[in-house]
Amino acid sequence: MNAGSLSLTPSKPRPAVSSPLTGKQLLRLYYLMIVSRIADERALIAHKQGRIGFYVPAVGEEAAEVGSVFALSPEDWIFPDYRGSGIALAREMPLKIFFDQVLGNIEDVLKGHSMPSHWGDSSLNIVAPSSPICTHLSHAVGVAWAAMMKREKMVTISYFGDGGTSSGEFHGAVNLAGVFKIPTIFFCRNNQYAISVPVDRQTAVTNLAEKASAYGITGVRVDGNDVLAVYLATKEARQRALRGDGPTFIEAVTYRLGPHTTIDDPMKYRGKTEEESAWKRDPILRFSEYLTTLGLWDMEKDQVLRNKIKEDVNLAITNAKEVPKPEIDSLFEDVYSTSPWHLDEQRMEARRFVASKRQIQ
Amino acid sequence: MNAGSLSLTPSKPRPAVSSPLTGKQLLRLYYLMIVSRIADERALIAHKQGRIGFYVPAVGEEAAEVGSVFALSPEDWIFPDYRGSGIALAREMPLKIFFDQVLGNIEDVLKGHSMPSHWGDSSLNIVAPSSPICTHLSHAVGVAWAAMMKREKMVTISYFGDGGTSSGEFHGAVNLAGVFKIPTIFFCRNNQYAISVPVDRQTAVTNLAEKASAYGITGVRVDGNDVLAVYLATKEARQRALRGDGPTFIEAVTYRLGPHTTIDDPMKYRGKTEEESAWKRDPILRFSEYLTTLGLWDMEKDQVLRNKIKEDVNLAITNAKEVPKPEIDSLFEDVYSTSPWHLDEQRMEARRFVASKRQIQ
Amino acid sequence: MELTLVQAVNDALREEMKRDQRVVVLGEDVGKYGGVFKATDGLQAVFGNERVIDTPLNEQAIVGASIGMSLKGLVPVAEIQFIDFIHPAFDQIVSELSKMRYRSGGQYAPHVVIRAPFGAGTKGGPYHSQSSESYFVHTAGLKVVIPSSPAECKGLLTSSIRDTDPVIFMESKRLYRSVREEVPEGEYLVPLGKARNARPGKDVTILTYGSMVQVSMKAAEVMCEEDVDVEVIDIRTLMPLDIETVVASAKKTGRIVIVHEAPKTMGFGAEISALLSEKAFDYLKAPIIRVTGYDTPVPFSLEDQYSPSPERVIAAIRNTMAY
Amino acid sequence: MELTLVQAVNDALREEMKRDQRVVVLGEDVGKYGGVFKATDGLQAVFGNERVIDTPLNEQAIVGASIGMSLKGLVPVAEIQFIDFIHPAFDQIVSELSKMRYRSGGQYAPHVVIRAPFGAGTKGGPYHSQSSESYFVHTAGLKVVIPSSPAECKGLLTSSIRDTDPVIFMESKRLYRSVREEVPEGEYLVPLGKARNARPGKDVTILTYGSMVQVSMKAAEVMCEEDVDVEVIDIRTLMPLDIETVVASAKKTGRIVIVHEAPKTMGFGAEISALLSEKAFDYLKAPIIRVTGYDTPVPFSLEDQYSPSPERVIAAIRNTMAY
Ligand SMILES: Cc1ncc(C[n+]2csc(CCOP(=O)(O)OP(=O)(O)O)c2C)c(N)n1
Ligand SMILES: Cc1ncc(C[n+]2csc(CCOP(=O)(O)OP(=O)(O)O)c2C)c(N)n1
Ligand SMILES: [Mg+2]
Ligand SMILES: [Mg+2]
Repeated sequence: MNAGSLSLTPSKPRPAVSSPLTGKQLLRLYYLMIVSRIADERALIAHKQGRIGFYVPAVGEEAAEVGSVFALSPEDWIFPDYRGSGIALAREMPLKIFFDQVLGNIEDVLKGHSMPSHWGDSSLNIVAPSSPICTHLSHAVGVAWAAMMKREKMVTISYFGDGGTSSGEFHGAVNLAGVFKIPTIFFCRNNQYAISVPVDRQTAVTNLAEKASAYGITGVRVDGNDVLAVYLATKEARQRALRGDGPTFIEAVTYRLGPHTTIDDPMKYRGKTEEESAWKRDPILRFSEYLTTLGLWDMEKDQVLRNKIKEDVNLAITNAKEVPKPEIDSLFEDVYSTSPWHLDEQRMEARRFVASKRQIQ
Repeated sequence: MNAGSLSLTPSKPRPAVSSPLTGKQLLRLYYLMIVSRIADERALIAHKQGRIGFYVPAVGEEAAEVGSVFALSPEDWIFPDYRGSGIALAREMPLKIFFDQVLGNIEDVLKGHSMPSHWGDSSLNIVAPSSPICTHLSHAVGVAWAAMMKREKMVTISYFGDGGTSSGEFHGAVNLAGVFKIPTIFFCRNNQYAISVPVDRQTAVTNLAEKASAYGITGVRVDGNDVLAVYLATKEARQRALRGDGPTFIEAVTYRLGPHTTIDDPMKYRGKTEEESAWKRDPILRFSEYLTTLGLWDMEKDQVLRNKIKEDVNLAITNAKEVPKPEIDSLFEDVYSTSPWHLDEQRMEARRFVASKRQIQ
Repeated sequence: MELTLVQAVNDALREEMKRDQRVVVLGEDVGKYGGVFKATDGLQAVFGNERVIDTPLNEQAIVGASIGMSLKGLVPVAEIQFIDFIHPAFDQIVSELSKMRYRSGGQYAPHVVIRAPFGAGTKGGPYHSQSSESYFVHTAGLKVVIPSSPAECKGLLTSSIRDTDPVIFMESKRLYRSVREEVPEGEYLVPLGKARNARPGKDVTILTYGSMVQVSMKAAEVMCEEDVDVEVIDIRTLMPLDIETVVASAKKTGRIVIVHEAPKTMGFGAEISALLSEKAFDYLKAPIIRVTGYDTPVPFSLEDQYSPSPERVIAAIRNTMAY
Repeated sequence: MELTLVQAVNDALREEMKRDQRVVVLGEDVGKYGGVFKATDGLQAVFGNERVIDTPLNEQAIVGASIGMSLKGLVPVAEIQFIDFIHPAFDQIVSELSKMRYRSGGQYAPHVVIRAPFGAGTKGGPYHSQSSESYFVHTAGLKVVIPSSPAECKGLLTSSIRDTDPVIFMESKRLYRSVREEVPEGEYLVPLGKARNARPGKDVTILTYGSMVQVSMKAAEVMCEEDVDVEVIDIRTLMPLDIETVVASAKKTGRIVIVHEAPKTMGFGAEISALLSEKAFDYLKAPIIRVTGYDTPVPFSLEDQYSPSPERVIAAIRNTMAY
C-alpha cells in the first residue's frame, strides 16, 4: 500500500519538476474545474432566488473530481454519487443536459424521475446514481467484472465520501473486488465531513487509505486539492486495473468548502475560521497559481474565461427553467419494461385528476 | 497491530516456559474441551440414528472456543453464533439445558422457538443467537457500550467465522466499536471455510487480523489450536477493553474438522488428505500431550474421563428426547410482550386443529 | 404551548430523557447538528454526548447497537435520517429486532424505538419520499405507529418509548412544519393500539393515518356541501390495529375509503380491506376503495401528482356513495 | 424426463446457460459445491468458474454485482442461499434493483434474476423457513414468481431469465425433493403473468401458489366427498398478477379461499382480497377467507402447526360454503 501523500503542485508555487500533461491539457483541466465551480456557484444563487429547488455543490472538490475523470478513457464507466457536478462536467456533459436534470424538466434524460444533482447519461457512460450511500460501488464492480469476462479493455470508477466508507455496501463491494481482482477504482473524496459528522467520528483510523489493507488491495492517499496528483494516482490505478493487478482504493484528501446541500448550514457544526483556512487550500486557486507560474495563464484570461462560462451557465439555467415539466404519463414509465394492467389503471386514474388542478388547500 | 502468531503449546511437545494457569485450571480447560468434543461427537451419532434433527458441531475448534471463554468473567456477556457448543459448555451450561435446546422440547429455555445449536441462556449471560451471519456483533457492541455508560466493569465478546468477516454487519459493528472505544472483543474462528468456500475466496487478505487496521483497533492473530495462546490473547483483549483502550479483533487460526452442519458433506469441496493433515493439529490431542509432558495427565485418566462424559452426554440426549414437545400455545408466545387480538384469534384457530391430528398425507 | 410536529418530537424526547435516565438518542447527525430536520435539536447540549450520540454512517450498526444497549437496560431511540435509508438495517430489523424476544423464549427482549421521517411532499425524489410501513407491519414482532398531528405525536412517541416492544415510529415530513397546534406540556401519553375518531360521521368511513388524515378531513369538509356525512378514523397504530374501532365504524356506515400515501399494492389498505371483508362482510354496501400512492417510485417532478389529494378522496367518496 | 423441483431448477439453468452466453450464475457455495440444495450442481464443471461463481459471504455485494454485470450485458442469476438471508441485500433490491430503470429514465435497466429457496417444512426454525414474498410484491419494479411443481418451475424460471425486468424467483424448499414429475426436455417456457387453473371447479375458488397448491389440491379432493366442487388457481406470478383469471374465477364461484404460508397480516392474501372486493364485490357470496401462516416467526418445534394444512383449508371451504 502506498499511503504516502502525493503532491505535484506544491502549495508554495514553483514550476513542477515535470508535468505529466501538455500545456493544452493543463488548460483543459483548469477549464473543467472552472466550469464545475461556476455551475455550482450559479446553481446556489439560483436556489437562493427560488429558481432551483435543490442542489448538491462540489465546491472545493473540483481537483478530486476533474483530475480523476481526466485520467479515464471515454469507454470507462463512471459511477458518481449525488455530489457529482465536477464529474459530469469533466465528462463533458453539456450544460443543457446538466441543468435539464437539475430542473427535472421534460427534456431531462432521466425524465424528471430522479432528484436534482443525480446526474447520469448513458451516452457518456455516467451511470445515474441513487441517493443511498455507496450502493453503486458493487455496480461498478459488476460492470468491470463483466468487461473483464468479455476481455474488454475498460475500467470502472465509483465515487463516494468519507462517510461512505462506514457503510456495509462499501465493505461488500471492495472485498468482492479484491477477491476477483476486478478492474475498478474506488474513489473516496475525503471532504472531512458526512453532513455534520467529522471524519474522526466516522472511523478510528486516521488514514482512510489504510482501509485498503483489510481487503488486500492497493490503497493510495493523495492530496485531493492537487489536480495533477489526483490525475496521476487515478491514471496509475487505471493501469493497475488493466494490467490485471486488481482494484485500487484512492483517498483524495480534500475539503467541502460549501454546504452539504442547499438545505444545510455548515455554521451549525464548524467554525468560520476552519472554513477560511480551508479556502486557502482552494484547489482552483492553487492550480491557477501553478499555471501562472508556468506562464500558461494570467488574471486577464481568467476573467474572460469566467465571464464566458457564467454567461453559458446562466443561460442554461434560464433555458432549463423554461422547458415544461414532464407529462403525467411519464410518472408511470420505466417501472417495468412494459406497463402491467395495474399501472395502466393507475395511469388512467391519474390522468383524470391532472386536468382538474388542485382546488383544496 | 500485533499480527504475529502467538504459540504457547508448541506442536512438538515440550514443557511450556511458563504456563499462565495453575495445574487445576489446565485440567479444567482440558475437561471443558473434552466435554465439547464428546457432546458434538455424540450429537452427530444421534443425528445419524435419527434421534436429533439437526446439529452444528465445533469439532476442531475447541481450543478457540474453550480457551477464549475461560479468559472471561461470568459477568461478561457472550454472543455466540450457531457454532457454539464449546462456548456454551465452557460457560458451564448444564448438559440438560444444552440438549433440551437441541431437541427443542418443552423444557428448552428457548421454548423450542429456535433452531438446534442456537444455544443461549440469560442466567449464563449467553445471548441466544439468530442464524444470519454476524448480526450479533453490533449487539455485543451495544451491550458493552451500555455497560461503559453505566461504569460497569465488564466486556462483551462475539464469535463468528472467517466468512463472517465479509458481511456488512461485521464492518458496521467493528467500525462503530473502534470510534467509541467500546470494551468488546470480536472473536473470529478462522476455520478455513465458509461452508464450501475457502478463506482465500472470501477475501484477498491472507491475514484476517489485518482487517483490524481498517478500523484503527488492535488486531491479534493467534494459533487457534493452542488453547493457552487463545486464553492469553483473550485475557489481554479483555484487559485492554477494561483499560479503555478499545476493542480487539482476534483471529484464531483453526480448522473445522467436521462437517459444516449435519447436512453437509465436506468431501464435496476438500480432500481426505487435507482433513487428515488437519487432524494432526487436533487441539485436544495437542493439549493432552502438553498436559502429559507436564505430568498432569495420562492415557488412563483420559479414558476414564471420556467414558464418564460419554455416559453423561448419552443420558442427557436420551432424557431430552423423552421430554415432550411444547404445547401449541407456545407458538404464539413472545412475539410481543402481551398478545394482541390477532394473535389471540390465531391461537384459538391453531388450538382447534392441533387436537385433530393430520389425516391427509 | 403551540408546537409543530417536529417540535413535538423534540419535546417528547426531552421529557422522556429527563424522566428516565435509560433513554438515549442515537443516529446520524442527531447530536451537535440536532438532526437534519432538527428533531433532536438542543438535546445534546442538555443531556451530553453520552446520551445523544452521533454515529458513523451505518444504519445496521445503529439499529444493532440499539438492540444491544436495550438488552443491558437502556432505552435507545434511534433516528434513521429518512425511512428510505432504513433498508441497510432491514436485516437487523427483520431478523433481530422483531424476532429476538421470540427466538430466546422471552429471555432477551429489545426495547427500542426507531424514529424515521417518511412520505412525499418535500420534493425529495425517489429516495427521500417513500412510505414503507407495509414492510414493518408485515414483520411480526414490531409495532408500527404513525402520528397525524403535533399533540398526537408527542403522546404517541412518549407511549412508544415506554412500550417494551420494538416500535417503528414514522413521522410524516409533510407535517413536520406545516401545522402547529396546542401540545400539552410535561408528561403526555396517547395509548398505542387505539384509533382516534377524528371526525364522526354516518355515511362513509375514511380509514387513514399520518398526513393523510388532514387530506381526508379536507375531503370530508367538502362533502358536507353534498350532504354526505363522512367519518374519519385516524388509525394511529397500524400494528397492533384497533380492530374494534375500525370494524364498528365500518358496520355503522357500510361504505369505506382507505387513504394512504404508500403504494397501493400490498399497502396497508390491502390488509384493512381484507380484515373488513372478513369481519364486516354483511354490512358493506359498496366495494372498499383504496386511495393511495401509485405503484411506482416517487418521481421528483411529478411528486404532487403522486400523493393522494383531497380531490382523489372526494372522487372515491362520491363513487362509494353512488354505488 | 422425470425431475424433482430442484432438478428442474438445475435443468432450466443449464439450458439457458447453453443457449445464452450472457447467463451467469453466482452466489454462496453455488460453484464447486453446487449449492446447499444442489440447485447448481455440476454447472461449474460444464460452464467454468467464470460463469458459475462462488462469492464471498455478502448478499448485498452479490445482488449489487449482479446489477452491474447486467448493465454491461450479462444476465446474472444470483442465488441467495435462503430467502431468510436476502435481507442484507434489501437495500440493493429496494433502492437499486427495483428503481434503477425508473430513476434513470429507462437508461439503465437491470436484467437480473434472484433465486432463493423459501418456506417452512424442513425444520429450519425462524431463519430457514420464512416466506417473504410480501416485501417484494410491495416493491414496485420487481416481478415475483413462485412455481408449484417441477415442470412449472422449469418453464417459469426460463421465462424469468429471459424477462428483461428484475425477477425474484422463490422456490419452495418443501417441494425441492418431495415431488417428481415429467418435465419437458430442452427449451420450455411458461409465460409470466398468467395464472394456471390447476383444478377447475364451480363452488369455491382457492387462490394459492407454491407448495400450497398441493395442500389445496388435497383439500379439494376431500371436498369432493362432500359434493363441493373446488377450483384451484395457481397464481404463479404474484407480480404482475393475472387479474383476469383471478376475477373470472371469483365471479364464477363467488366463494374465495386464499392459501399461503406467509404470515397473514399484509400477506399476499390481503392484496388479493382487497382486489376482489374492488373488482368482484357483487359476486361475492361469503367473506373471503385467508388460510395462512400465523403472525409469528416460524418456530422450530411447532413448525408443523405453523403452515396451512389440508385440514385448515377444508375448514375454510366448509365455512365459506356454510355462509
Ligand atoms: C444509507 C444512507 N444513509 C443516510 C443517508 C443520508 N445522507 C446523505 S449524504 C450523507 C453524508 C455522506 O457523507 P460522505 O459519505 O462523507 O459524503 P459527502 O456528502 O461528504 O460527499 C448522509 C448521512 C443516505 N443518503 N444513505
Ligand atoms: C446472511 C447470511 N448469509 C448466508 C447464510 C448461510 N450460511 C450459514 S453458515 C455460512 C458460512 C459461514 O462461514 P463462516 O463465517 O466461516 O463460519 P463457520 O460456519 O465456518 O463457522 C453460510 C453461508 C447465513 N446464515 N446468513
Ligand atoms: Mg464527506
Ligand atoms: Mg469458517
